[in-house]
Amino acid sequence: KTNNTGSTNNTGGTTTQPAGQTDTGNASGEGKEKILRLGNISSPTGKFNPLYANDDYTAYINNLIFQSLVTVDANANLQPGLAEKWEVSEDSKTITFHLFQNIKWTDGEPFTAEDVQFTLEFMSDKNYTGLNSTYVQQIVGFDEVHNQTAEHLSGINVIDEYTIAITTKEVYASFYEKIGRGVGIIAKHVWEGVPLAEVEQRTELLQNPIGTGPFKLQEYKADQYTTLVKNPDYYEGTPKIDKIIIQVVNPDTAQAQLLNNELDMIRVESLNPDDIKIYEDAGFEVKSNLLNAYQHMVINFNDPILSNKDFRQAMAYAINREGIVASLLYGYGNVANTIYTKEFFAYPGDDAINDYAYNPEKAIEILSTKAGYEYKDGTLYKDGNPVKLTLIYPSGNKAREGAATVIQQNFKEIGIDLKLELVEFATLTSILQERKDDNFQLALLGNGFGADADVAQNVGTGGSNNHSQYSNTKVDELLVEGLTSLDNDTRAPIYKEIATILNDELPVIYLYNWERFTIVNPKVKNVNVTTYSFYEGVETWDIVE
Amino acid sequence: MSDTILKVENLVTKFKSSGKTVTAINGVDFSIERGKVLGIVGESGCGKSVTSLSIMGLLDRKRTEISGNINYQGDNLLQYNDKQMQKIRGNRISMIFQEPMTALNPIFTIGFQLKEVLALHKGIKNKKEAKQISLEMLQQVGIPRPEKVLEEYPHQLSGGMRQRVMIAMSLLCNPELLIADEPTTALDVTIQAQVLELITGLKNQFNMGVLFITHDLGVIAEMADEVLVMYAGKVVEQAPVQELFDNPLHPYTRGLLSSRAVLFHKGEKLHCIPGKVPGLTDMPIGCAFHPRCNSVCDECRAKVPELKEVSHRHFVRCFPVQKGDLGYGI
Amino acid sequence: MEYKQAEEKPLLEVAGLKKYFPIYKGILAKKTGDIKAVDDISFHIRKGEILGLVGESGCGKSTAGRTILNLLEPTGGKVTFEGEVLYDVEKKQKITANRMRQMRKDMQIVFQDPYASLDPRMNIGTILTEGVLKHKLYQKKEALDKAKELLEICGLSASAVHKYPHEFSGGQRQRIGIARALALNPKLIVGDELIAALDVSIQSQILTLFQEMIEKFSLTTLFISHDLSVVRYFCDRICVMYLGSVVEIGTSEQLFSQPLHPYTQALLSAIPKTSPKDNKDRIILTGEVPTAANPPKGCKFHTRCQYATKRCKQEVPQAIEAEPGHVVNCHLVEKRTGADYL
Amino acid sequence: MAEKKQQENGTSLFKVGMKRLKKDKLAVFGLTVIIIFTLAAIFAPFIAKYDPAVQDLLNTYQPPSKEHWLGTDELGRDVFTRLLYGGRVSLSVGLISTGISALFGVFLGAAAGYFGKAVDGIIMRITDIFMCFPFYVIAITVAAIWGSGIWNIMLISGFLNWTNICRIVRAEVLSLRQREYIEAAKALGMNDFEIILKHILPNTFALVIVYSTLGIAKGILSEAGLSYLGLGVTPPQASWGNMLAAAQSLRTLSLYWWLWIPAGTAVFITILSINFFGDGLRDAFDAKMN
Amino acid sequence: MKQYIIKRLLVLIPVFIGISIIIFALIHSAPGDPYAYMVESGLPIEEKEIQLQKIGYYDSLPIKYIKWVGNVFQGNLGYSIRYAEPVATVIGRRIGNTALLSITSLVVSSILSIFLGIIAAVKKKTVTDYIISVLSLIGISLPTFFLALGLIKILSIDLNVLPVSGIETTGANYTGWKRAVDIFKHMFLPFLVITCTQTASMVRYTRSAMLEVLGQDYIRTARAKGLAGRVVINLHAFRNTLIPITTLIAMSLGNLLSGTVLIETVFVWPGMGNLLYQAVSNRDYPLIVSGTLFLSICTLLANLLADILYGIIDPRIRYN
Ligand SMILES: Nc1ncnc2c1ncn2[C@@H]1O[C@H](COP(=O)(O)OP(=O)(O)OP(=O)(O)O)[C@@H](O)[C@H]1O
Ligand SMILES: Nc1ncnc2c1ncn2[C@@H]1O[C@H](COP(=O)(O)OP(=O)(O)OP(=O)(O)O)[C@@H](O)[C@H]1O
Ligand SMILES: [Mg+2]
Ligand SMILES: [Mg+2]
Repeated sequence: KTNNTGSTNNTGGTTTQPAGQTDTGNASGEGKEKILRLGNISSPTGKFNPLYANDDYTAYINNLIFQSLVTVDANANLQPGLAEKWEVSEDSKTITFHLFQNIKWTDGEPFTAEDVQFTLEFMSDKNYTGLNSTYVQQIVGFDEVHNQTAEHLSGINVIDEYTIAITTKEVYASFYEKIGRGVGIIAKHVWEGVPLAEVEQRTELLQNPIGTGPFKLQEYKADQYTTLVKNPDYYEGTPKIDKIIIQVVNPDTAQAQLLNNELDMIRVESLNPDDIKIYEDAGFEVKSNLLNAYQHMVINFNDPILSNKDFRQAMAYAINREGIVASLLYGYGNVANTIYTKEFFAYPGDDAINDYAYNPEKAIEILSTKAGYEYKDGTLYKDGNPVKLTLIYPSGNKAREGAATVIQQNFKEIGIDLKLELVEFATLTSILQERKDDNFQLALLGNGFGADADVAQNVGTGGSNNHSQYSNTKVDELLVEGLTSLDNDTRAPIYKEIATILNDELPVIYLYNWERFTIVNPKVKNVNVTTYSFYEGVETWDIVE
Repeated sequence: MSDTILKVENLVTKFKSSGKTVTAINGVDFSIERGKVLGIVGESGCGKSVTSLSIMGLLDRKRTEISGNINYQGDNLLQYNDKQMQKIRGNRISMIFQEPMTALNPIFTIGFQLKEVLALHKGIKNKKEAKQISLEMLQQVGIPRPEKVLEEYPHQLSGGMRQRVMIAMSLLCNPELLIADEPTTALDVTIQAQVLELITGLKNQFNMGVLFITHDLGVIAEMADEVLVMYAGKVVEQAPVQELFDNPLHPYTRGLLSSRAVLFHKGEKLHCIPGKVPGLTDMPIGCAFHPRCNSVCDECRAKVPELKEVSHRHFVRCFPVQKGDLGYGI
Repeated sequence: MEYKQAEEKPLLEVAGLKKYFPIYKGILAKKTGDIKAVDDISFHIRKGEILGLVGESGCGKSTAGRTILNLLEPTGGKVTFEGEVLYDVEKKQKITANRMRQMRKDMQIVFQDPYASLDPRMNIGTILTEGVLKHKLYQKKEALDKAKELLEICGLSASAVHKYPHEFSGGQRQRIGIARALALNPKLIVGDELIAALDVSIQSQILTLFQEMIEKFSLTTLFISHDLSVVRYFCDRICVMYLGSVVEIGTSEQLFSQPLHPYTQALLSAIPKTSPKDNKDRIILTGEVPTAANPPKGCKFHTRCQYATKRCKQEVPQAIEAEPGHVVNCHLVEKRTGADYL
Repeated sequence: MAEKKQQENGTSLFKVGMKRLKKDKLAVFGLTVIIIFTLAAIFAPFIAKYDPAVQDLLNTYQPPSKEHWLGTDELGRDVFTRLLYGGRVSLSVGLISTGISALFGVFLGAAAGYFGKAVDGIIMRITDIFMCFPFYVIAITVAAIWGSGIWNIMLISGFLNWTNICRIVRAEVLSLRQREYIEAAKALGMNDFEIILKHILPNTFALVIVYSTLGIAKGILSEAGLSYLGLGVTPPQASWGNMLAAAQSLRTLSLYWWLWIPAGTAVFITILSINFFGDGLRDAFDAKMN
Repeated sequence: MKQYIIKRLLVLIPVFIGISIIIFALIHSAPGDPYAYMVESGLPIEEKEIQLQKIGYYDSLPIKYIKWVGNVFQGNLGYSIRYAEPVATVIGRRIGNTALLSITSLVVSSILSIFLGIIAAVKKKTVTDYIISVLSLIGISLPTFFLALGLIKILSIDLNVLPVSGIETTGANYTGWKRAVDIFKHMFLPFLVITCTQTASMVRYTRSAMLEVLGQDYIRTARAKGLAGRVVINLHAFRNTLIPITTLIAMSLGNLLSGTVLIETVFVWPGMGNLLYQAVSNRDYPLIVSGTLFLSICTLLANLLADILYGIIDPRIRYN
């Protein structure tokens, strides 16, 4: 069931119940404070500014404190965020956001359009050292602000206190994803006076964030825990939970902590049926979401062997991806054959693509008939030389680590000697980013993306995540075309075509999509984790002992 | 005789190690009198130190087996338990050792190590009093600038000084008996002369008995009133010092006396005792000295001779001598 | 023992020999002074002569012996062996390392400690043939035969070549040490306290053996000992050291009949009696015993000398030949020469 | 008869030590275990029925059975097989890393001790520097930066652990240098090189062996520790360390005992045996007891 | 004494320089460039160049080193990339936790191992001695993380008497005495693991040190004075044994401060080991360099402390 409906309504979303003083907070509740304890495998960095945090663990906290203009629901449909509604101009280049009028920063200041303007201009500045400046590059006037020849983005028009219009240079298809959903709005009155170059050194400000979200930071202890308390003034209603403590746990022992009631909820990358049984026997709820992400094998296109498409297809046939999903993921996931997951609106449909079902014979056949290889006595030869390849893969993900050895064994079956090299994640990324011809041949990596279909960074020529250095003019053209509309209905066919091409060309070998688990103590109610948001409706979460 | 301080009878000391038992001393008898020096001579390993340590009860009880009788004031010291022995050690019977360089605890001051004895045996806890007594004692043993020495650590003193401190320590409680186990072996001749003089002087002053152990016949000649010659864990000859030097009877004693380097003359052959001292584990049958003896008879090879008085106060453990087979002696 | 006039050249000549060991202190290892182990000594040994070097522990006898053999780097002085200068520090003259190694064949040493002077991991055969093979005196097999021969001469069985040092007693080890030195057929042999570590009954064995060897191989010998009584009849001449310096040299007879230096006198009187009947007047030394690291100024012995004068505290006494061949370093002797002092 | 023979051939200190060692029951036990494990590792291909890397994704987490004596792991690989091959890796990591550190340690220690003065000063300062390095921190940094293959682990362990042997050898050489037999060798006309080679090094040998033995244990433990942090020998190559590390989750600890008990026991028994043996060696060859 | 310490400190300087050079070279010779992590990856090439230039990426290694040392001397250890805080602050926050854990363990294990070591030495070759020796061998033969996980399984999961990880119960907000108890509970497991391994290795040392002392002549002298066996051991023997042991303890302190990477990781103990492991995984180079340097200096100082203590306890050195 692909999901490309809705979400393009220009004035989306329903106005949720106004955040009156519905509850006098916990003052009445002489009873116990409702505390939710979450596990986080690594410590947040203390950069509680959404424009600077570039790791999951900090984002995990920032997402409770900061908000963006829009959000998406479980099906990637746009939903109001800070903006109540929005309209798109004729030429699709200008979007006008109408902000909720009753939102306050947690220090009591009102939230206004100026904060949005400030945030976007903040990101445009040359001295902004966060990683997201590309999000706002499309806004008119970006270059001037970036080079400090202009103070304000000319593409931004603050119409009134609660209305702001943003104009992009071209039609910017990723607008909602990047600007609407991707930018957490920060408070102008807090950051105004701070020279941009010094932001990352303003520990005091970074660690006492002022946001608009449902929770406020109370205490941050690096490498131990972060405590957040509810924001009673949250415009969508005072959260029912009084406090969230996100604590650093050792993934090896987190399970024990959950069962020992030292934690209420954890997010786990992989589980096996035995684990699930343990949890379920103990009465825990195990939720899973297919992530909008895929694991793949990066292929160095500068390598003479690997640049051959037949060879790549043969590799895809040779790898027992079904087996990987069944055994390493215990079935919690599916084989990936192109860049999008089956649930995504841009997925071209099973019929439109080749499923490269595990078939080593076929792989050998392709190699020997089409690609000019010779398969003899269990070894594959090219011009009389046995074929040898090296696969580097990062540590840290057990399933992926296992996949590497499966691939090694599968390659052996088609006569390829595959050498494995385990490296640390950071090492791998630095190798891939070097973009050299010969510093790697094959590499395993995961890649995730948000609710938008644009994959230019992944498969476009010179894209920052295009580690294979794949280049295809047709794909490049389609990628540009895909950006010219804000309407996913219009865009869908374009991206489907891209997906089909990728399925055939295999710039990377797509391996699998996987599910992420959330294990929840039954006393925590109303948890509804979606593919796009962990804290969906967090203000309604409750704890009932 | 009321002058007898200690009477040792048939002392046998055995060491047990990993199931085996070796006999280090095998039937030693002697007695020590007040104001007299009993010297024990013998080569390395013949059991001199073990004899003294057995008397002091300083051997590891678990690893040794001591039998016989060490008669002290009518009691057998071997029957004493640890507590009773502790009362006697360092108090009634004290001991000084061969190695003055290592016999003092390096991390305590001389003063502390002296005071400890006073507190222990005399109950003198008063610092001033203890210091006073210590000072006097140091002066007695001829230590220059004793006040300073009290504050010093052993490594700051020379060997001779340390040995004097040891002597001072052993005399603090006016012991009846001083056991000196090769007290001068590690010292230079000039220092040795000083120490020997000192011991003689103090012995006379305090009227102690002294058990003086050495392997140097010259020192014996100088110090002893009565001499015990030991060989392989047994006394082979016992006599007053003059008698021993004038009229040595046992072939071993004779050998020892005539092989002294002092007597070496250029161009002449020095007398030698051939062979070497047997180890505890390869003790010959019969007289332990017989393999090295030049007047050995059949009996010597078969039986262990008894220690017999062959002339007045002159005892010897040798068949040929006892039978008068040798051309000298008696 | 009569004193022979020096006609032929001495085999070994030692002039103004000095050996200081630097004292380093602190972690910076700053040199803060010297242990003057050997401080300006001179003597000579004629061919076939036995010179005794006596003195108390730590007075620098061993150091002198080693420095003469160039086993320790000299601090000063000159040593001539068979007319060839081994080194002359003042003239910055030094024999080459190669030549020195060649010459080692002719000058050997036997050490004090029989337990430490044999490499525990080598068997006796190897120990004895090592030097012979190094100097290519014999082939391997011959060398071993020669070693066995030597062992027998030294009173050990030939089968000992297969054994290891720990299987021998101290006396036997000392014999091996002597055999090792003799294996090279040297001209000069330094015996460093050969018997100090041995049992009384063994001492005489070793001493006898050593003397036999000296006669047999007609060796020139520097015999180091701390015991005056031992060297008395063993040596032709005796050299008495105190704290790194020579205080008196003379023939044994001269020294024993007319000791001139107060230290020699004290040393002689400290020898224990040989019999209880002996009646001796003891000179008991008093006073502080100085160390080589901090020797007293002037005459080094003055702190313990009962005759010490003001001059002794300030001025280093020069060598005075009191009678032919009898040299003494003492101010007192200078003042009242010869007989009237005695 | 036997006695006579012995007398003729003499008994070197080595033989004496061996004799003493033979009496030490724990040491003999240790040595036996080490030999058995080493043989098992060497002959792994003949003992094991499976290939250590071959996976059977349909048969993961199988408890021990007739086919799989110690069950299978998360990829269906035979645990017993991996244990044998893991022994190869772990033992060689221990051995080679110790070899490296012993080589460095002996060389530098001997040079420092024998030549003294400036050479000694410089070498000792370098030793100080290396002694101050926090082992695991440097090890993980290097492993992370340069990758963590088996060779890298050996090198890291080797380069960070030579200081101990260096200091011990230096101290020993310093005292050996004072021994009279060294001087005797000099007096015989031997040169420095011959003296070091024939007299000094052989006499440090026992000490080096003892400390190296204990170093092997340290090497194996370091590999296991680094594996726990994901920086040990890289899979699919099996080492005891990474087998243990793979089983670190509590789920594995409670549900799949065959994934960690055998590997854990293998490490434990090996280290224990090495320690027993090393201790025995030390007692048997200790210079003071000779 | 003062002079001695000053001298010792002076000698540390070349060692310190050596350490810093090696660490610096180590990090900077890493393949891939550490600076890549300091610069936004999505930037256009030219911008990146400018930024790289600015951080000093193009300086030669010696220049980089000199710049860095200059900063260090101004008390500026650098800025942690990951934590966006001065490295000194980050380290400052952790070192206390590490010190708490390691010093407590060290104190307890020292007392324990001295006690056991002395018993083993006094009862040499008895059953007691063998038991202690074998136990200590077992202790040093267990991989620490393994022991840690085993203890967690038994004490935290099966018996559920101790918390699994962390330093205090989050959210409980205990204060005063209660907080101390809470921290103690959390600390107990890591403390137990460190103490076990530390004791195991120290016992062997104490035992042999004690044995050596017991064989000395002055012990015999003490007994010859008539002192009771207890006094001989507790005063004369023990004081002398203390000399090598104190050195050992002080040196262990240096090791412990950094040697707990594994244990801190297992127990999520917010200390130096854990921090540096995180820093390494996140390639937080300024933090790695300064953290490692800091720990090395701690070790260096601990060794210095050992030397000084040695000098204080042992009069033979004191008066030299
Ligand atoms: N604790 C012990 N265990 C086993 N044997 C011992 C022990 N103490 C001494 N012996 C043995 O007892 C014998 C006598 O030793 P003792 O120390 O009495 O000799 P000594 O005559 O004092 O020799 P020295 O002149 O060398 O001091 C020696 O053979 C020695 O090996
Ligand atoms: N290698 C060395 N380093 C420093 N000092 C030394 C060294 N060798 C000897 N000394 C010192 O030199 C002085 C003379 O020592 P030497 O061994 O020559 O004396 P000795 O007369 O042979 O004494 P002994 O009778 O004890 O053998 C002593 O104070 C000693 O401490
Ligand atoms: Mg003795
Ligand atoms: Mg000497």
